[in-house]
Amino acid sequence: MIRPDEIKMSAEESGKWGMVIDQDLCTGCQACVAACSMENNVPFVGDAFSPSNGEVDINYGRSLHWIRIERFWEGEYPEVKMTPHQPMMCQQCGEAPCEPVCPAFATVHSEAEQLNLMVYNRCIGTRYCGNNCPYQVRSFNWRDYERPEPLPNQLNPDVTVRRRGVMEKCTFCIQRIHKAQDAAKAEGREVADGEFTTACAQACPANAIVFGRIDNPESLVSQLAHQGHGVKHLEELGTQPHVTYFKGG
Amino acid sequence: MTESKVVDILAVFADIGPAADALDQLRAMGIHDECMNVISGVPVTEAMLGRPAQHTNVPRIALGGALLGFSAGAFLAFGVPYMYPYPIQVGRQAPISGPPSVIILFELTMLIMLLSTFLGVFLDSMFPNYRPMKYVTEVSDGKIAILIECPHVEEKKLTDALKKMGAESVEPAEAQHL
Amino acid sequence: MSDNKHKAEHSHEEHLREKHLMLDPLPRGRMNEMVMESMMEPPTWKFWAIIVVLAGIVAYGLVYTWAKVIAEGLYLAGINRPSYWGVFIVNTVFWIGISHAGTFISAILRVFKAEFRRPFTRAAELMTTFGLIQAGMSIFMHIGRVWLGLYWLMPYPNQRMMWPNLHSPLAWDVLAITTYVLGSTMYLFLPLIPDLAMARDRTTGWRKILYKTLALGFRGTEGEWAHLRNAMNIFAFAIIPVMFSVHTIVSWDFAAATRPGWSSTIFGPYFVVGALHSGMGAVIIVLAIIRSTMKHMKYFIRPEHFDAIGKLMLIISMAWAYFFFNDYIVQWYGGDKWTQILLHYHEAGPYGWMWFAMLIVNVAVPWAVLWNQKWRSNPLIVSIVGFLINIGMWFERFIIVPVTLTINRAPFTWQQYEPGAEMPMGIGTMAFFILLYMLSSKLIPLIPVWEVEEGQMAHEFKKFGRETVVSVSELE
Amino acid sequence: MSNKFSRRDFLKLTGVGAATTAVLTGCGPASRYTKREPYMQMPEYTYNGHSTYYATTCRECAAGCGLIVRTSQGRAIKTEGNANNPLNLGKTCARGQATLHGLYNPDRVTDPMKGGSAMTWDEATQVVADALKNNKPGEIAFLMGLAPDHLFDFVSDLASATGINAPVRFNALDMFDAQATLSKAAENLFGQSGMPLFDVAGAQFVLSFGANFLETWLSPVSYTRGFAGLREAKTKMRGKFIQFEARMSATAAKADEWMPAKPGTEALVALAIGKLAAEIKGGSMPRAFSDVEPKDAAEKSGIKLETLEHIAEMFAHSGGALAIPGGAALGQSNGLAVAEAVLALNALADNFGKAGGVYFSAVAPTQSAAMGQRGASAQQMQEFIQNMKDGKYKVLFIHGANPVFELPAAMGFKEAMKGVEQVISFSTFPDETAAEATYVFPDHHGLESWGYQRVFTGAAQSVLSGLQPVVSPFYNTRATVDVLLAAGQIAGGKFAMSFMDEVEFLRGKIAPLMSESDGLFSAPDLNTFMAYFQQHGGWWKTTDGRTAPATADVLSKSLKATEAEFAGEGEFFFVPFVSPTLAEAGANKPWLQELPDPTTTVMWNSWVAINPETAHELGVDNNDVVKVISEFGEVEVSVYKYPAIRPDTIAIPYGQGHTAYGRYAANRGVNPADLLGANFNEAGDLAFAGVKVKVEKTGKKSVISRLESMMGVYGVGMGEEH
Repeated sequence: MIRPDEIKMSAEESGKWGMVIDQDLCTGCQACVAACSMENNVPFVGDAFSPSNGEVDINYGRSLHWIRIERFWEGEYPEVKMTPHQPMMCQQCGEAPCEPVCPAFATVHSEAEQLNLMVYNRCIGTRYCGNNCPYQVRSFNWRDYERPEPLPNQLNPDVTVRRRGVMEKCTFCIQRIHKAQDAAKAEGREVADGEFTTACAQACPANAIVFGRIDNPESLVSQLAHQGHGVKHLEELGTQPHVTYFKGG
Repeated sequence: MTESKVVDILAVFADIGPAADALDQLRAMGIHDECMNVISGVPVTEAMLGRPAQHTNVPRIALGGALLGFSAGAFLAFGVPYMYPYPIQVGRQAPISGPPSVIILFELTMLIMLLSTFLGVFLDSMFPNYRPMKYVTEVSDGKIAILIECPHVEEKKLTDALKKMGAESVEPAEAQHL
Repeated sequence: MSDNKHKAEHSHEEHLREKHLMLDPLPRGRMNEMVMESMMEPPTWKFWAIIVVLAGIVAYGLVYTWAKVIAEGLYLAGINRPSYWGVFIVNTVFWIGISHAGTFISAILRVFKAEFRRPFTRAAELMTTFGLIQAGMSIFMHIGRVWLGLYWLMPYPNQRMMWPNLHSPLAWDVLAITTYVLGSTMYLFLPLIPDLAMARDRTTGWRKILYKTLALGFRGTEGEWAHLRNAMNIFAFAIIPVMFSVHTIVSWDFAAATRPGWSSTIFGPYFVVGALHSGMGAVIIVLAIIRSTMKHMKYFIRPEHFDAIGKLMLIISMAWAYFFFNDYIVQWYGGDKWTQILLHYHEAGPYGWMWFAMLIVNVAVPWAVLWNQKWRSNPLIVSIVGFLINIGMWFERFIIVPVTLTINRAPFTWQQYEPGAEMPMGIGTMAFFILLYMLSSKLIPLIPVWEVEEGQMAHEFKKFGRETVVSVSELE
Repeated sequence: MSNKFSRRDFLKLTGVGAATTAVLTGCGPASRYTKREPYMQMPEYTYNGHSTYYATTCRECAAGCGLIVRTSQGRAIKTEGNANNPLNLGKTCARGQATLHGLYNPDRVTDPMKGGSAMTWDEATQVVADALKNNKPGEIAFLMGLAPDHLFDFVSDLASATGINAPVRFNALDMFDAQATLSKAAENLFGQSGMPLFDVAGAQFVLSFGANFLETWLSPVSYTRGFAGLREAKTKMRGKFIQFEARMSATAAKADEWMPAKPGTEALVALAIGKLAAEIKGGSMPRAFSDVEPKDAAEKSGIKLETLEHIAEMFAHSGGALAIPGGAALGQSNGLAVAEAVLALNALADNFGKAGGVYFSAVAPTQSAAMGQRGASAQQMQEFIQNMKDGKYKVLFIHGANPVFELPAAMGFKEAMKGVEQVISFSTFPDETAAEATYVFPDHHGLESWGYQRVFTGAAQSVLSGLQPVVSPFYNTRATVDVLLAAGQIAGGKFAMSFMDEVEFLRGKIAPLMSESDGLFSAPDLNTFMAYFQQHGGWWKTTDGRTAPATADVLSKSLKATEAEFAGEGEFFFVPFVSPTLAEAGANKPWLQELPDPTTTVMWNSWVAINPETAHELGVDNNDVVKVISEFGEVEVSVYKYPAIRPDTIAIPYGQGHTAYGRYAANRGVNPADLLGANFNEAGDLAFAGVKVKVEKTGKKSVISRLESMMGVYGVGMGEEH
């Protein structure tokens, strides 16, 4: 029996990962969405009709995007403006509302990475976490999504393929974090800033997404995050999100 | 010779009054309270019949269950968080937090208390019991039966006395399948 | 002169006797006979026809549709993001609400010695048990991987020493509902034992075997009665906090969440009162049906009972209205942006009609009808009111669950909810409930005869000066 | 009782129960689950759990971005940008990410086909050989994709050696970018041909006239990086950006100001801004702007004079002003005038060859002037089609282009194919053109191919991106160069080229680069050089290869202040725009279909963007199907009430409406090119934005799927609908 407070993480195994998103740079090009889906084996829902209500499934809030780009409108023609694109993914809250409500410990906080983990094989699909996420960034596998052969050849072997009935969400590409940490550990060093990044950040042609350790004052992401004009989404709820947005404009 | 014979008599009364009187008289005849039992279709209290209070373990078993339940709840609330091989954090709540613990303690206390109360009835009444027993079905129609199992008294004398006391019927009690 | 007076006195007594079951005693044997006859009366073709229809609905709604949902996924239902919870949870709350009536009648009224409860405690308790079965099924219907549900939810560890998360309101639900199901089933069974023994004594054949087995060898000895009485007393007191805790914990599923419209401190009592509201309505429907369809039931269930429950319904309706308004004004006054939008959506959105209908049938209708003793005593009128209240309370839960979930702090995801496979499955639970009730009415003595007899023993007329009044002696 | 129920019965019942449970719990349907088993025999150099990374080039559009493809167990898993490639610096667009869905597309052409039946490659090679041998060289034509790649070089060499027609390159992006107009304007003004390169990153104030440079225009990844540079406030002030466009495109959405100028008045607006700016700057009025009356321009364009004055002031005072012409503004009857007017603004800003200004793109390695930098304009395609119709071509080889879909149906490519005896398609996918072709001899997917591709614009350096197979070919496909080489050997004569295979040809082509001095790498021998070439994903110079346009007399040229003319009688201007996520050939990739459009968030479908006011007047609502009718055709499409479009304009995205091209593309949405006719501007580009259309209600309703919530974003169903 190990007491919770006895556990210490070694330096190379721990880190507080975070993201900075510059909405002024984001062009809404969806490269991050595509990259995320390719990296994380996110299935495509297609335009199948939902038998329950004749709506298109994907139109009925049943998309599976782990990251989505939100935009709203301000004003009316001709003074109409599109609000800055807002890429929305799991904010990896420090105090995540989704975690305590899961009865099966299927979504828990990782001590090592300071991320919200999603443990698919423990998920029984109560979808309480989805309800309790103020950002609505969790998506549910409403069915088993078709991937006709040979499309499964593209699947990333580092990432689980989810089946129907489980929740899923952005993981900050935890498989990449671990790969980089393993490599660094093998070489007896710490993961260098910028050594790796998430799929979305890597693809982003405008460099609007910066990922890294926010507990490392030297890293680009923590320097950006501490510039002062960043905001955290719905911070007033006390969720302590790990994603900082620059509103821009 | 008759001394050793156990008298087994079932007297059926129509009402509480006569039955209570009969009990008094039987007691006066020297039949000990322990040799008598009253079988009724409604819960007739001991006070109504002037009988000694029945001993029941149900409240004690219930209390024991409550304590057991409380301990089980305490184990779940305070023990389990220490059993994880690694710390499990949810929403930055402490592994052992007050409010959820109260709920767990309450629910488990109640659950096991109720279960053991129920079990207490079984234990105390020796339920289920499908062996042949001394019984008359009129009891469930509202009659009150007095069952006398006494080694000291003569059967004939007792039967007569009971009839005099207003018993509707007095029969030798025989164990039968209910 | 004095003769007239005597006559008037006599007719007054007659009147009271007609009105009150407790003053109108019949020999125990006769009552037993009546109850057994009502139970063993050979079912009519209508009865079987209804059974067949209900079984068909159960087969389609519960068996076929549920199997399909399990095999293919929850996309068959209408739930979506952000309304991750829909009619399944509505039905869960609804059935748990229904189940509250049984406990309320047989525990609270027993504790407070409300004598009118006696003939229908069993009927109400049966509703509790059967309602909880539907509630339990509704929860499992909603789970994405139902085949893992119990496996992960019950408090025991897996091979990696993972226990369920006892911080989760859903885990509390599991504990509370388990306690409640077991508790109320045991509480149904304990007072049933003497009646089962009675049934055992009056039957032959398979019924004899059944009742003999269930009666456990109960004879009615002093000891047995003492243990039983003690246990029932403990149950009556203990099940009340359990009942309150169950619906409070169900309300915490919502109130503990960080959602506009959900995060409300009043939800606990609000839900309990709401549960009683629908539960009373359901009890009254059941009583009206039992009274009109089963033999001899007009003797046991009389207008006085509808009158009494009607009064309770009126009071509960007032309490519900008070809690509703309390919740509403606090949410409204808070001025939170999202809550404002949500409240507007409740009233003016596509389900706005439901919101208004809820207020009308939950408040306006009971208030308008139940103040009148004549209407209140009419089984048809009160059962219609009860039915409407149940519709209204279902609407209330529908508004609280999927309609409220539609609005959240991420407007990019707002999505209206439209039920899908939930409806056949929900109707399936309703059919299953009725089916269980109908079948059990043929197997279980619906009237606790010994309790009625006990009550009749305790009631008598007493004269205060010129007035003949009813007096009740305390037997326990 | 118990003796009747035997153990056997119990076991039977248990079995039935277990089977039922299995079905219900999903062990049964588990067979449907996605499984990816390891290969029985792993490809060489692969280990379980270890990824191998290959550098190659993205073939999803003609830009030529470098890719690093992660492979595992012989499968391509993920594409990333090649961080060293100067064009995209490690970045990709959505199409580049989804290229894997092309590679593993379930609807690829798996074998050489004739009609619906497969044939062997030997037979296929014989067909090609016969086609080469049995026809006169003048009767053999090649139509190829826009990418200036090794196949183009090979066919060009073949053409020059044998006298067959020089290969023609075409792609719809070229058409919708109006690239011909842009380079023609540059040629007219600067007397120099080449693709202008706009240094957005270095600018302080950008005026864009219809250039959708954040979407599909020329080189979207590199221009997006430029935009990021414009916005980033690290070294300078945050740059300002104004876009003139009738419909707010994804690019205009990022602009500080969106100016909904009336279509066709862009030249007036540009010249008016020039005039006003020149007035502010003082000095004599340049001849270029003298033709315009700003008040008149303001009136005609619908943009207030004060606004124009304000923009002109900013333009005049800004340290780094830049004006970009492109897109729909150039795809009009007066497109050339628009392009010239906008380029002239740059002359006023005096930014030629300066940071934040206009350059000519670096000339790519191995590029010879004779090859022509650009693809064919629509007008040239019209001539090509005419030749087909006239029976001038007996054999037509098509590779990398899908003209049946991409060209407006009114231009008649599909009909013209009937005038060609043999059409041989080398398409990897069963696209519309392949469906009409006599033979389909599928080439490898880009990730299975060797090759190189010249980067024609976007990078400062001269870049040759290299391709190598990252996975072994998945199907029975063959490289087109190899097919042509083998067929040439059979045909003999001049057709017999001396190369053993495609790789040898490739090596021969890049060999001269070894002697270049300022390259990324050099090597003593070709083997090493080739190894480096593969390793780095190409070869590029380390020095800035951009050139400054001649500036001398741009402002003294006389520029016409013309308005565009529109074909058709309809009341609405029609703007077809290329879907930024699907573009012209993305529709068969399911994840590209699943990507929401950046402006409307629509997925898997087409829509017509109509101003809400206009929709109200027409009596249509969201999801109502309307019929859009032009002089040349009509389409039926669902309405999206788009708040940022001129009330007199409607827009339909281009990218859907395939009739073939696999299960994800076929019979989905509409092709707005069906509404276009063979109208060209002076530069030969299709006047795709020069059509007026009518809109009619149909009374039908067809729901378009969108990611956004109509409640949350537009308030639909919230109880206060207008």
